Amino acid sequence: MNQKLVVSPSPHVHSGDSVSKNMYGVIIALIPALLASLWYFGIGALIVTLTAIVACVLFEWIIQKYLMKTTPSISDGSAALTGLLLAFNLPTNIPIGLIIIGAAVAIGIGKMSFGGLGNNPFNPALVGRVFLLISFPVQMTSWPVPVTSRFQYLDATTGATPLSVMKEGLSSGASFSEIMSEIPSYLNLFMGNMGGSAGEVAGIALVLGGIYLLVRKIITWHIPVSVIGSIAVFTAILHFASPDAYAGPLFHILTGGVLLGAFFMATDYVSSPMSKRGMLLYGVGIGVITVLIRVYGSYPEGVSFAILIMNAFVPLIDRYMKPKRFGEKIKTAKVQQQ
Amino acid sequence: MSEKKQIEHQGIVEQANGGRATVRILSQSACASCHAKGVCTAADLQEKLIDASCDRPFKHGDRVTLVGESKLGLQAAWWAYILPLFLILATLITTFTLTNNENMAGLLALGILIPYFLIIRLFNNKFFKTFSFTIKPSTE
Amino acid sequence: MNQWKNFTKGFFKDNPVFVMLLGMCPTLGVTSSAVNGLGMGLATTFVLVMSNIVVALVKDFIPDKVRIPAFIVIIASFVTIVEMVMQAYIPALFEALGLFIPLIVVNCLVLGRAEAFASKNAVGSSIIDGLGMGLGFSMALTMLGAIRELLGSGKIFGFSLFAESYGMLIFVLAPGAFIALGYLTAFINKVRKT
Amino acid sequence: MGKKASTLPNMAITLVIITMIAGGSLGYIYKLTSGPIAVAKEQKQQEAIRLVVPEFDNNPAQEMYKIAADGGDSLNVFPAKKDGINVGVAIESVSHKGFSGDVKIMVGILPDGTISNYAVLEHKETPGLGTKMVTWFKPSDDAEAGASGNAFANWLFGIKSDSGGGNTSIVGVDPTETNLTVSKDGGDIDAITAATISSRAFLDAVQKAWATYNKNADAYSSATTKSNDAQEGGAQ
Amino acid sequence: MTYFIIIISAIFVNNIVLSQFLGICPFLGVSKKISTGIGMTGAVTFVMVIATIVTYFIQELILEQFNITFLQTISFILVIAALVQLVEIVLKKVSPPLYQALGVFLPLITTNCAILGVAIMTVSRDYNLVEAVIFSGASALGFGLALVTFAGIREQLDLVNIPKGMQGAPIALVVAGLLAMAFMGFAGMV
Amino acid sequence: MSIVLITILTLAGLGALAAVILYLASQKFKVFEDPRIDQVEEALPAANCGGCGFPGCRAFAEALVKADDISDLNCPVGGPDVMSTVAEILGKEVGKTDPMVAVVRCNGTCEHRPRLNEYEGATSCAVAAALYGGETGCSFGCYGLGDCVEACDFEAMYMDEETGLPVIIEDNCVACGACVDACPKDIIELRKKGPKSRRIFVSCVNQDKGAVAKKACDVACIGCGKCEKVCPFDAITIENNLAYIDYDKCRLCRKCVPVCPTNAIHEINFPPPKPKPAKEEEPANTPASSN
Amino acid sequence: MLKTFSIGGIHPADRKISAEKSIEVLPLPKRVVVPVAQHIGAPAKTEVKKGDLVKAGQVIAKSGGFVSANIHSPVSGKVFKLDEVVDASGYRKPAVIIDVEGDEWEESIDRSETLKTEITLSPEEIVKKVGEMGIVGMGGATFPAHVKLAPPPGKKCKVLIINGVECEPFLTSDHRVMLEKGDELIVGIKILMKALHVDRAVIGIENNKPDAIKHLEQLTKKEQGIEVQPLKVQYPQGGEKQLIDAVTGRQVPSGKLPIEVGAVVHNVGTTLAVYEAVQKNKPLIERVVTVTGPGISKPSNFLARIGTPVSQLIEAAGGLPNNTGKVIGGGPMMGKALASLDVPVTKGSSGILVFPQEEAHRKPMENCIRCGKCVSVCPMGLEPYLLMIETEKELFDRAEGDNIMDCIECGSCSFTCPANRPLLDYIRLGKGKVGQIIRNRN
Ligand SMILES: Cc1cc2nc3c(=O)[nH]c(=O)nc-3n(C[C@H](O)[C@H](O)[C@H](O)COP(=O)(O)O)c2cc1C
Ligand SMILES: Cc1cc2nc3c(=O)[nH]c(=O)nc-3n(C[C@H](O)[C@H](O)[C@H](O)COP(=O)(O)O)c2cc1C
Ligand SMILES: Cc1cc2nc3c(=O)[nH]c(=O)nc-3n(C[C@H](O)[C@H](O)[C@H](O)COP(=O)(O)O)c2cc1C
Ligand SMILES: Cc1cc2nc3c(=O)[nH]c(=O)nc-3n(C[C@H](O)[C@H](O)[C@H](O)CO)c2cc1C
Ligand code: SF4
Ligand code: SF4
Ligand code: SF4
Ligand code: SF4
Ligand code: FES
Repeated sequence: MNQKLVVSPSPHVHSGDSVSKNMYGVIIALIPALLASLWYFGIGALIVTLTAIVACVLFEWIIQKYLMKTTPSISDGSAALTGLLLAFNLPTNIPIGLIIIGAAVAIGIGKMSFGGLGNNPFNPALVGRVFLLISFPVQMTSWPVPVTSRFQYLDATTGATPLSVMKEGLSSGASFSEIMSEIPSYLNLFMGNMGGSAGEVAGIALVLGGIYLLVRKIITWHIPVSVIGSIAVFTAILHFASPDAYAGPLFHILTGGVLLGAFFMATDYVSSPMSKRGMLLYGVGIGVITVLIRVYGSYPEGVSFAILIMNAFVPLIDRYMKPKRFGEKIKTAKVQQQ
Repeated sequence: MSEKKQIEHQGIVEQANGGRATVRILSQSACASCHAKGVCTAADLQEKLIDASCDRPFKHGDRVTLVGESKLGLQAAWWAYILPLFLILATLITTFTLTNNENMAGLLALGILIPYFLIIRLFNNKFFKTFSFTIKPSTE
Repeated sequence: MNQWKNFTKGFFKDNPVFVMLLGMCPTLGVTSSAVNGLGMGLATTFVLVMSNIVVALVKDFIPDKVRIPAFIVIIASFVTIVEMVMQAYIPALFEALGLFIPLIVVNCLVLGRAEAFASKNAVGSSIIDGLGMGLGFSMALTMLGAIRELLGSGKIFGFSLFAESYGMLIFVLAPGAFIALGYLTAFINKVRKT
Repeated sequence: MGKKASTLPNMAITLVIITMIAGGSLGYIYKLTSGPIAVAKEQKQQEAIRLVVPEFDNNPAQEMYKIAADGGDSLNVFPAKKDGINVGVAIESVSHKGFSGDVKIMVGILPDGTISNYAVLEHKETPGLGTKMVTWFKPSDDAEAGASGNAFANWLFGIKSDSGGGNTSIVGVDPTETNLTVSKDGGDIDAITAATISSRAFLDAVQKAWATYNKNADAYSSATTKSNDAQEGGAQ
Repeated sequence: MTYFIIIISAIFVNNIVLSQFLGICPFLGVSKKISTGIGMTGAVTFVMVIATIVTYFIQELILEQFNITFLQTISFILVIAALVQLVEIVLKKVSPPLYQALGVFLPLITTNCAILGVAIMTVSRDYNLVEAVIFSGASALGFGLALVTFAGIREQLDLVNIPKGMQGAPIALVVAGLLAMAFMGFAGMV
Repeated sequence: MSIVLITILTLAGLGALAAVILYLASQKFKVFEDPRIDQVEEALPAANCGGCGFPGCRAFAEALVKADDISDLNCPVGGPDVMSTVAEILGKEVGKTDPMVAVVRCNGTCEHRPRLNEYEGATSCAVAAALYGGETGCSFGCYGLGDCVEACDFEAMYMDEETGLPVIIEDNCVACGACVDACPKDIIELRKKGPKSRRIFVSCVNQDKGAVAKKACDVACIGCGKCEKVCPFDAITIENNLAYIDYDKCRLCRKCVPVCPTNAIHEINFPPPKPKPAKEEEPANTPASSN
Repeated sequence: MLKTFSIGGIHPADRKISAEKSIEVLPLPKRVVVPVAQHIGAPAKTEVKKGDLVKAGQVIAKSGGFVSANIHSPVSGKVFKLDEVVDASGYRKPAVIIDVEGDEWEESIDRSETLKTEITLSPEEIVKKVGEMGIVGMGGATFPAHVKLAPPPGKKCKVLIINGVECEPFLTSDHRVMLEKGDELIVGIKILMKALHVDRAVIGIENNKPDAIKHLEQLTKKEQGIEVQPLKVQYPQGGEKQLIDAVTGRQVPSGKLPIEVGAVVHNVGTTLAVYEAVQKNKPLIERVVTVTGPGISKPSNFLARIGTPVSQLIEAAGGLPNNTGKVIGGGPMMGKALASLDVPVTKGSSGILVFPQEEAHRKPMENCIRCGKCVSVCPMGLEPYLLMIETEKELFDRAEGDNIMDCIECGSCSFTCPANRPLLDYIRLGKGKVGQIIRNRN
């Protein structure tokens, strides 16, 4: 033997899982949605996605290297993922300057101010997105029409998203079924043939990606199911109570950012609860707040806000929704007996 | 919840006999954690005398730590603030809807506190048992 | 005490906003523009100096236990005076500052200086203390106002530096106030340490 | 000088004295400022009136009268006259449909029924969005004069320098010909970008003023005819 | 229904801390522990409601009667300062055990800024008494909501390593900003 | 009635009411605080390090004001200067406390103490100590993982990359004792700073028998007792095969230094050794040179 | 569906490369080093002095209390010296060093291979015997076995569980014992049942040892009250509380002993030792040790005397490979890395594992990304990420509130963590500190 023995505490083996495997796993899962986005929005989607990824990675590198003076860890893929998800939450005709601002906010304010990966209480991509939404409402709410403007970027023809059509329509007194005749069919909605942010439109691609994440055990079912389930239940109640005044559950699930949010953004490890019970509560919270904002608020879409709001409650959830301890079952049974 | 969190508060023994001691504490103010409190102590710092039970002899001037179960704090807040708050709201709203007279409603709403606190007073002994503290020497 | 030091401590060493985090409500609430910040700062400075003077003058006549209510009355009087005067002569600013003018009363900075400084010192140094602290407060509010105005609407003191439509609206709104103050505090603390 | 002991009478006396002095001086200063405050308030109104109607030489505030509008509000109407001739009215109108609170405006209506100008008196709309109403509905040359910016920046941030363009002005518009609702609702006026709600509220207030005034125009014109025949034709 | 709107508005949409900027000092200062935050909310609500009732009558029965509304600031603050003390005295007289327990667990109630602000707001909004009380109660709950979530986040941040320059006030303010930003999602929901 | 009069009456009424309530309050709640606490706190260094044994500077200030006798209270950070200022404010006597400083009592550098295995657990001495005796044959010595450096709030310590041992920057060390508490091996000790910062101590804590110790580390104290014998002031005791120099008794004569066969006794801030170091000290005026 | 425990759990690759190797008797070493503290509880008190002649099986150190165990000489020979010797922990502990001379055993010991099925001793005598013979838990905890055979008054044992799980990767000693010593095992179980006054015993075996399951099922077919329970493969099924949960569906409450739910767990090795002690009078002086690892040329299961140096076992298994990086006493999940190969085999050594350099190193740790994987694998339902931080930040009262003391140190959390965080390292430290605080409080 020519080397010294290594001594370390147990365990001496490791699963081989790593942070970057998880991050790249999510990126892979997002590829179908990216392809769909390229199909529908063409060059705009390409420009927005690339700019966002490059800007996020670059900001992370600069901040780590020059402000925090640590060794940059951009290769873990989390910054690229944040960039990708930021891009997916932007309209594809958004000017580059705003993307860069959004990336700076996402990484600089949303992530690095807290010390980087793992420390941020709020979802960085959503911090960037909502910051832009509030700051530049005009640019953030003009959506390119899918397919027609594949070869246009800033000058793409714009249209409304189904959600804003619905909101405008309902508030001007039209009924749900009347409005439904103006927007694409459910099948089209599921395939992604509608106005919206780069990555949120193609439901089918997002579901595929979500299944991939579930199969690879990168995420568990708790958050997506509780988000989508609570939206479905809540809107179903509203819809069946007053079918004309409220859109139905399928409409709500297939439009806007619900699928993207439920599978890819609410599940962000860092800003979601740790215990399974907590995840369920968190998901229900997101679902309920999303519907409240969509139905009663002034924004037509509420997933981003709902996730950010629930992010704020995650520490409380973690504090009061501990995982089920071993032996708890028996203990409570005992107490009841006495 | 399996958490049995204790809350601790620094204090100084005022007087002690046998199993009980009176401890003088400096109640923190809203700004207690603020390092500028030296500037704005204004009305914010108060001394309070707390009775506590102790298992060791302490003498005047000992630095001790008061220990109590932290859920008692919320219980105390419930009796002292939250329950009377509901009473006020209930009285206010019922009298107002009944009489439609603001002055009357307001007066009654504030007035309801008097019987409430008189009743609370009757429970003092019980409360003394619930809200008890123990003390231990401050860790050096 | 060295009067110069006494005067300047409010600007940097003990800046009420960045270092002591006092009077955060007006700091955040009125700084959507530099002018508002400056106006609020000066109004506060006025109250601070005047109440410091009066407190220093009457401190010996006031029994200890009514010190605080007496101070409150004194301060509140000056606040009311400021309120009325502004309403009469600069109504636009008065409206912009809104609720926060009466809230000068509860600004810990004012009561704090009265209690901690003026009630222990002579009139002269109390004035200097009040002036220093007040101007430090004004400086902080103006800086924050300028930053928010610039980022939010491309102007500083109303002069356009770039088109308003480039502004990031969020800085005019509540979240921007917190965020801008957060980073400004971090920056000032860093500068202060070096 | 030693401090006073904290006895009850001592304390009460001190406090009472202090409050009395405070009260006295405040009352005094109130007396001093109440005049200027009233003047300042009046001036604001005067200025608004001056802005929205053509030059006049009477005191509209003195001749102000109220008329009831739909929805329980009563609007203040300030007739403006030059040489005794009716040159228009300024109407203080309000809408409750604002994004966050009421929108209060002053609208000037010319004797021929067209809108001469407006001023926003009070509103709680979001700065940067709803606040644009202050200039948005005026002819574009006095709106956003400062909006320049170079082409690159415009490209980078996606700002089309078309603000104030389109059909946004209500000045000089005759509401009988132009539908004063936002284009989204089928009207003729383009809403402030991203602030449709504020735009609706604003136009609601304008319309309310105009409609209320018009409804009462008969009463009004008959009231004024007596003193002023010459203008009658124009005010119908 | 108007009551409901007042409540939703005061808690979520126009949250007293996150969008009205009142009571920021205790928000930044007391928000280090969740349980304290919860207790504090109860105390603040109680005091705020009582203060609102009392100042409401002062405004209605004295200031407006005599046309001396310019004394609003000074009379309100005197009354509020006295009231906060009065609550303590009463509690101490009436129930020493409760008083002691609160002394150990809760910081004193010194959200004068928010109390005064709410009192003035109820006046300027022309609320009637019930509306005023509901508004002040809801405002205090909004304060509590912000305080407790914020305390939760800060407790979590205590466990991670925040970059040196951002530690303390800066990061607290940034969190507050992001919280305010998230709460803007409720905009228009009244 | 004139406005002024109404104003006066209203305010006087409210004032009187408030006065009564606040009077009652002050009756109930005693004085607020001794103003001297503020003064004392101002005088303290505001490091809030806990070195005084109190939760923070303010708590210490309270204790100082309340204690009748402050001679056994000490702020290690501020040192005697601060304490005398405080005493001045309070009109009390300060205890005579010599300034202290932390010293590292392990000299097992990589060169002297061969590594036998390679540790790869969490970078924490406490974790390593819970696991085993360390990378070398000496199970008493420094792990070199820097818990002490981590604990120091005053940037008074760093790990020397070359030796693998922590080094104390004397000028920064305020003797708060944080590092002493942090070290799981009790290697760091607070010792009197000594005149001109000179001090002598045994830089080893190995309690193994001489041969074992020597095998594990060239410079270990082997408990041979030579220093004990040579010390004219009985300052050295040997217990568990380890010599210890009592700093209260040691008069810095340096007789023990050369007799140590393993050079385990360290002298700090003395002028460079003369060729015959066993000779009597001459009063050294040269400025202290750091080790 | 196969039974298993209900919370958490992981699936490390099981790599049981020595499973097919039958137990070989290891040649006697030249010198043995017998530490006097080989068990949980008070160390034993040395009874011999330098130069004494001892026989195999002779008591050389007497139990130091109720929770303690006798130490017997594993060999015959001369006491070379009593000294402090570096043990697996790297610290010096007192030990008896014996130079081996011949192989002479105490006369009372029955060394024959014959199976002795008839149990003559009364329950009390069994407990006493087990104590005298120095039997300790051989599943790893080395808890004196007689203590577990004497349930505290008022507690009734309802089921005896025999731990044949061997969930640790690589290790095969229990597997071999079950295959080769099945008959003895059954008698041992009956002895334990008698001592505990229970009429039901369950042997829990993971499904990756079908031969052992089949063999024991065969043997227990005719036995009253003894059954074999195949279990789904999942680490840490061998943990006492997990095994009880898996077998009976009952969970031992936090801070309580298994007897709370009426169960007593013994390892198969322990059971065999009990058989030998009770029926053959043989103290615990030798045990089965697996020597294995990716680079070991001859992975084996040896029957080795206590005190044999580890280096000799490795020699016997083909020697230390050239690129050895780490040598572990025990399994890869819970075993201890050895700082030197001079340490002796003790009563608790179930295996020696040799890892090449490639597998010996940990990856650098990163920030916790709050992925929650550690939480979901923890078999005790704890939050390892939080416990680690609380320990790091010295928030011990919070750690206590978060049940840090429940951690069974299974290492599932560290194994899983994608950020390579040394969770268990810190949790262990925290447990130590919290334990100390609790002791001080009481
Ligand atoms: C914080 C915030 C403030 C807003 N302020 C206003 C406003 O003052 N006026 C307005 O009309 N819309 C405002 N909005 C936007 C509306 O909620 C709504 O999105 C918009 O009126 C509809 O969009 P559109 O005008 O592009 O059709 C605001 C939104 C938010 C989130
Ligand atoms: C302090 C202590 C006391 C114990 N007391 C008893 C006991 O009285 N009865 C018993 O059956 N087991 C007792 N045990 C044994 C434990 O239940 C358990 O079997 C032992 O710790 C080994 O389990 P493990 O290998 O799963 O860690 C005790 C253990 C400890 C640590
Ligand atoms: C995580 C963990 C894994 C364990 N795995 C096993 C195992 O695979 N086989 C075993 O016999 N004991 C295992 N044990 C030890 C048992 O908990 C328990 O101590 C033993 O079964 C009791 O029997 P004994 O006292 O006879 O050793 C494990 C303990 C822990 C904490
Ligand atoms: C399942 C999963 C979902 C993620 N979702 C997001 C996300 O929505 N937004 C984001 O900025 N980063 C996301 N990340 C990346 C990473 O967690 C994020 O950059 C951290 O929040 C930064 O600390 C995700 C990572 C994973 C594994
Ligand atoms: S070296 Fe040790 S004693 Fe000195 S300041 Fe640092 S931690 Fe305190
Ligand atoms: S002196 Fe102690 S704490 Fe410091 S590195 Fe060495 S072993 Fe660790
Ligand atoms: S080592 Fe402890 S904390 Fe980690 S998984 Fe196992 S029981 Fe849970
Ligand atoms: S497994 Fe690791 S990264 Fe994931 S939560 Fe646990 S400690 Fe954090
Ligand atoms: S709480 Fe509003 S200024 Fe301090």
